[in-house]
Amino acid sequence: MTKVKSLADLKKMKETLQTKIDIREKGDASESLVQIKVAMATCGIASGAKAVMEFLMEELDKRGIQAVVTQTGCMGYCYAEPTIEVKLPGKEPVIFGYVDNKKADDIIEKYIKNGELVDGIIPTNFESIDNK
Amino acid sequence: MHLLVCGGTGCRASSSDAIVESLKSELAANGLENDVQVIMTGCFGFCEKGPIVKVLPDNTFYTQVKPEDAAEIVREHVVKGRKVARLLYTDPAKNEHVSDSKHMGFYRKQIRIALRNCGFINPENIDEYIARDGYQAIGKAITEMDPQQTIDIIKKSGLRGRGGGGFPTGLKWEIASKNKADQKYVVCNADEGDPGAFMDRSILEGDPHSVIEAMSICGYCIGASKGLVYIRAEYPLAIKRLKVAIDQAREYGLLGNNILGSNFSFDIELRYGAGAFVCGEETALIHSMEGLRGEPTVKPPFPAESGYLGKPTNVNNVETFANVPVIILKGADWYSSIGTEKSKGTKVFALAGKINNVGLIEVPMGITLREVIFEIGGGIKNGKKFKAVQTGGPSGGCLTEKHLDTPIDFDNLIAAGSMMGSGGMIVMDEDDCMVAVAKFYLDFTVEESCGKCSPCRIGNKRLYETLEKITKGEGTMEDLDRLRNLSQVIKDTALCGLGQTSPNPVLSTLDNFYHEYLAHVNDRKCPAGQCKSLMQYVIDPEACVGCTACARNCPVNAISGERKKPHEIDTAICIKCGACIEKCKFNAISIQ
Amino acid sequence: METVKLTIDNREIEVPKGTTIYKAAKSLGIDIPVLCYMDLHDLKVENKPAGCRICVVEVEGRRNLAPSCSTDCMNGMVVKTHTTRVINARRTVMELILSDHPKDCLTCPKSGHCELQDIAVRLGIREIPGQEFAEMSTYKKDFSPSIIRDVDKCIMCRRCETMCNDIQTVGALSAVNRGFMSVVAPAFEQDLEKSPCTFCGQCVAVCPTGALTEVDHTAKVIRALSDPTKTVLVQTAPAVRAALGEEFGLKPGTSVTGKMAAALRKIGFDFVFDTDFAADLTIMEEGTELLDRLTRHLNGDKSVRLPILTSCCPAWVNFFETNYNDMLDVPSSAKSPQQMFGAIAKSYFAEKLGKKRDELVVVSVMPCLAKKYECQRDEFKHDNNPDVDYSISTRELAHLIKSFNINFVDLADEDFDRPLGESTGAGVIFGATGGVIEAAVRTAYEVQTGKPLPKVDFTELRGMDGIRSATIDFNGLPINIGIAHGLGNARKLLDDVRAGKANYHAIEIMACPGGCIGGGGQPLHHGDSSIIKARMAAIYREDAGKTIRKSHENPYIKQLYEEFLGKPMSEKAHHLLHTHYFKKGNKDIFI
Amino acid sequence: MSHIKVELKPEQIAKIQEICKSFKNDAGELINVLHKTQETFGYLPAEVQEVIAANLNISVAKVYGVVTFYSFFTMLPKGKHPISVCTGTACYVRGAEKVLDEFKRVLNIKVGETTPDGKFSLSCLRCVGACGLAPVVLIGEKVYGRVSPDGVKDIIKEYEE
Repeated sequence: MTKVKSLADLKKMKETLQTKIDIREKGDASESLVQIKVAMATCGIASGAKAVMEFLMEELDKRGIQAVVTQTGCMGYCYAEPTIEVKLPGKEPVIFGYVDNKKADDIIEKYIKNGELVDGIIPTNFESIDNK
Repeated sequence: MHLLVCGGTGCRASSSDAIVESLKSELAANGLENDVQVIMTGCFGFCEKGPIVKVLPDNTFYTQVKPEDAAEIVREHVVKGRKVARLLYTDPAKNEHVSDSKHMGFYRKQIRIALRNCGFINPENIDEYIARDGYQAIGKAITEMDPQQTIDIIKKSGLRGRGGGGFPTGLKWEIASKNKADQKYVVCNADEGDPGAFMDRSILEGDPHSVIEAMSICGYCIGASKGLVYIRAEYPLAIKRLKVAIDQAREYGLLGNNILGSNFSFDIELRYGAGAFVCGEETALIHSMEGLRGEPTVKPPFPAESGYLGKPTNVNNVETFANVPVIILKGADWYSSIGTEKSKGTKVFALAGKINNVGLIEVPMGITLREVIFEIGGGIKNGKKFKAVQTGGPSGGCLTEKHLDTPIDFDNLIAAGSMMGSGGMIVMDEDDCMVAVAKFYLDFTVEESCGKCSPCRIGNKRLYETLEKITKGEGTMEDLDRLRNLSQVIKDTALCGLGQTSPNPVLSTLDNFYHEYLAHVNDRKCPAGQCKSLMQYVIDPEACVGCTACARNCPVNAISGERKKPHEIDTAICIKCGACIEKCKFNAISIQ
Repeated sequence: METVKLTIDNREIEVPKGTTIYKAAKSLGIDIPVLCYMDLHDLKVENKPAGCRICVVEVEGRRNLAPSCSTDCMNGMVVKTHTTRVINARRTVMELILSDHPKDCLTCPKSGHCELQDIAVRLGIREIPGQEFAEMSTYKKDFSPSIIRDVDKCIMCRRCETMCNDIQTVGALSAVNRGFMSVVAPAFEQDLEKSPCTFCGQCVAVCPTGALTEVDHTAKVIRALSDPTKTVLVQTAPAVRAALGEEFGLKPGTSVTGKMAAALRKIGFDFVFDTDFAADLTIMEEGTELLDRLTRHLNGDKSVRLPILTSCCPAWVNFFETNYNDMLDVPSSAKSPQQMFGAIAKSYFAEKLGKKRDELVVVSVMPCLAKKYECQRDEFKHDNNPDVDYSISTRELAHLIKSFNINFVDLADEDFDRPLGESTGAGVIFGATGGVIEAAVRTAYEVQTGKPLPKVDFTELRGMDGIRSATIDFNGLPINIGIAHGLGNARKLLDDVRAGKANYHAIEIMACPGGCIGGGGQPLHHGDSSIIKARMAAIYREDAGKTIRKSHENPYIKQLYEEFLGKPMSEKAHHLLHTHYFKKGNKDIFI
Repeated sequence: MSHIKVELKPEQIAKIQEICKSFKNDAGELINVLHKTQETFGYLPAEVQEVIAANLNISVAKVYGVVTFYSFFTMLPKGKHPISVCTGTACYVRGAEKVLDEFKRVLNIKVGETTPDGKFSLSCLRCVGACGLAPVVLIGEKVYGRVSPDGVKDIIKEYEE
């Protein structure tokens, strides 16, 4: 390992290293971050949930959105796989169905960035959003 | 996904090493070894519920995990994303699972500054420390500030020594910086000897780099190029992690010559304690580092003038140092916004005793004992009644009900007859005899007195003997007067901090629990039922069914009786061990 | 000089910065009691562990009481030395110390001279509360040939530790154990005899209590005196006469040679002789040895080791046998005066009396405790009969005089018996540091040069500096002399010699600070070095008052050589007056 | 401090010399030397202290003074299975004293002693930091948590072949 030669070096190094423990920083501050859960049971994976999850992680990072993407088991909406749950800070979680990469892109741009609702919200949860 | 496993001494004692291994092999069995990291961290603090496994990013906090639970965690949580409910913490008040530690009563009121990285990073990996802004404080100090400016930040932050005395840290550094010498030393006191306090060990085990960084900051401020950590030999894990950390820091050029391209050089060596509580006193510590008996000497001269090898030396304890890098980075104003007027920041306490949540906590100064004991600590074990809380270890005192709403800080604790000490906090319930508690602490002091000055060497022995006399039911009212006078004289005349505070447990119990002393002396009774000499085990013939369980379990065969007929205890033989009471299913045996 | 102003007991005082409260108070006539504190000013040693806490005082604004012995005066300080708080604390601490101290004062060898007793009296301690259930720290008693350690009486003042380590660098004693059981002891709490102890007795000399005392032989002496089959001879060392008077209330520095001789005769010694005679004899032998070695050295004999070291001091002999046993051929082989006296008494004088050696009992009165050990050494015995039977200290002689109902102060002066009681001024000055070498120079000069000395007093060899050196002109031949007193100083000098850094021809070493006048068997000076200086002055006064001041002019010495020994270093002299040294300790096998 | 007599073999002396040398025979390193030596020999008998003193050029009395000051150093060999009962405050209030009494009773030795067969030695220590498991007992490196007097016999049984 190279020696750290200056404060600037150190700061640069920090930037690189930070991603390694990002997941923990975010977990610790989960309340203030966007939390996305991807249903990754057999049904989800079969419908391409894994690709969606990778897309989400990559894109969120690219677009500078601090978010925690985790996998979860079957949410019980197998008919609408892949399903994801998005929880914005201070709001109730919303579940989206039939998420592919394009839909995921929509969700990021519209819901996550601006709070606008997009198609495909699974209704049971819609109410909870309404109540708010 | 990251799985953090507590690698503190307490959790390791409950085989957290094996948990790490099991988790790793389970992950490998599921082909996930590259996707999921298992990291052993420092102490999470919640020792009562250890071993702890934390799953990130969803911040799930598993308690009392056994190696055999690893399979389920991997299978259910990691693979399927389902939390393993039976391993979650149960809120005793609401009787429901809490998965995120932030919502647990134990953590809710904590602010973790000194412990900021404990249970968060892998202490054996410098990269993780750097990722958490590690070594930026020393970088900032040496590239952007001169020593006095750095000292000014510490002064302004209001940080006071966490080792017991509460001396302002910045002022201490300033004095050492002003004494001119060809060589100066920075010493980290890691000889934590207070029985029941283990925060320093936890910090060294969980975040050794923060101490290393702070020591070099101190070196920069006072003009020292050498640091020494005086650490208890009984802390093998902390020693190991510290050594690893020092090696890594050297490798990165964060210790050694010309740190970060500056002309500041600093390196650290370890010195081992060998089991002497008095070596927590700084002059004794210095003598011990010089290869001598750890006997304190009169101050002045203070170590800042003449310390290790006669050179100006600055001694701070581990927790004090752990606060320093954050203060430099976040600023004095940020730090001084936490805490009370004269005690800034947070304090780590080792919460133990008859309390539900034993563990290590870090709370802002000014929090009340009630919040600590009943909210963080989760109240008294087994629903018993709170009687006292002992703070400050053998140097502190026993506080009672009436002190529960006192905001905790250096000055309030002293005013209440106790002290902050290193931060031990032992909770006692109605079953604890306060005379016996005072005796317990004096037993410790007698054993740990260095023997140099007569009040401590002989006086504490006499205090102990008098307390013993009282717990045997042979005390007199003169003994109580004598206890008080002797205690005051010892406080007034002993050479060092150990002796000057050793009578505190006696004085505070005399002040707050005088009625218990009176009961022992006048009624020959121990109200808490703890003093053996004042108890008799008696079998109620009405309740005894003659099951013989007690007789079979009596280690000294003091119980006799025919089968199915009431038994009897021969009090002359009985050693009052209590085995019979535990075995009796009919509540027929009582203590009188 | 920077000064500070303060108030002590409502009196203002200005003292140099760095003055302790204790000393400032003393200059005001306020006598704060001290126990562990000891100031050996001339040795530049201050023992102030601040451990006893008897000397505490109240300082306004300070949380606790301050130990006055080790707290420096500060500007504006307000000190009170006798408030209720101070007096209560002082008394309570004293009660504590006494609660862990045996109560056998009446039979304690230190009774009457005990500093602990003095303070107990002064503070008016009348009872020790809680004594009935107070545990005492007890230890094994240790009886060595010279010193008795009864450390149940140790109060951890650490004075002995300071003397043994810092001054003498003997390293026999250290604080051991911790807490209530801590005490000063040799390694492994073994007996002193198994330690590197030299029996110099400096620990005994400073012990404030009865923890360290000498082995008392007075009873044996009394028994010998009452045995009609024995002829009892006594010899008294030079330093004894300069200090004995102190035990009878005379001013330090009062020479009591005549009274002492009278007292010894009253006690019933058959012959009252003087070790000074043997000191003159020592000069004859040692001086000759010096000249012999010197001449051979100057003639290019490489087998000769220089410098020659004096060997009169038995503690010093023990010290080099332990610490410099690679250099055992360096010290003079001459026996000490005590042993020379014994050897001559039990041969030459016994012949004169027509008695067998076991019919004689030789008693020595010495300022020294190591002499007790020395006279028991096997090489100083003949058929198990020692040349010197009993060695008693100056303090023991005082006890003896008192128990024989002798009013010492009023005694008329008497003289020693002949022949072994005649001495010169050279013999007398053996008692002070530098004296042996001065005496040797007086003789060696005249023997070597064949000329009379231009002046007898070599003031350049005198004084209290720990290490001194001087070059004496032996008629064109410069002789380099080194002097050390105190074993720590001896060590420094010897280390230089061992390293080849020192260029001395002769070195005098005395184990005790000041020489024999400061010996471990002398009346206790409690660290007051003005007493040692007064004794030194008395020694030189006595020398100046003598008509004969050079050993080789002592007529009885001449007679001894003529009648019995032949000449110095003769075979007979070698047999009777010289010895050899042994390796002690096992240090060398490990390094 | 009670102690036993041993005779050192030349290679043992050499080992101690080596340890001293690794600390530059510096008297200031005495405590480190003692640690290292005790780690090697298990205890510090008088003869070992003598060698250390000679090599560091300090008096044996000083070495002994240091050895007896620090509770970590011992002049007696420990048992094959050293038992340490934590008597820190947290353990004390959760009943460590009773556990200790039971060990003393069952093994029939006092604190600081070793059973005649050399199998067990008993000592107290102050806080291993496993206060959550109080009362705690260590046997060798193994930690036993939440020990009750009842459980003492079973624990000892584990070590009896």
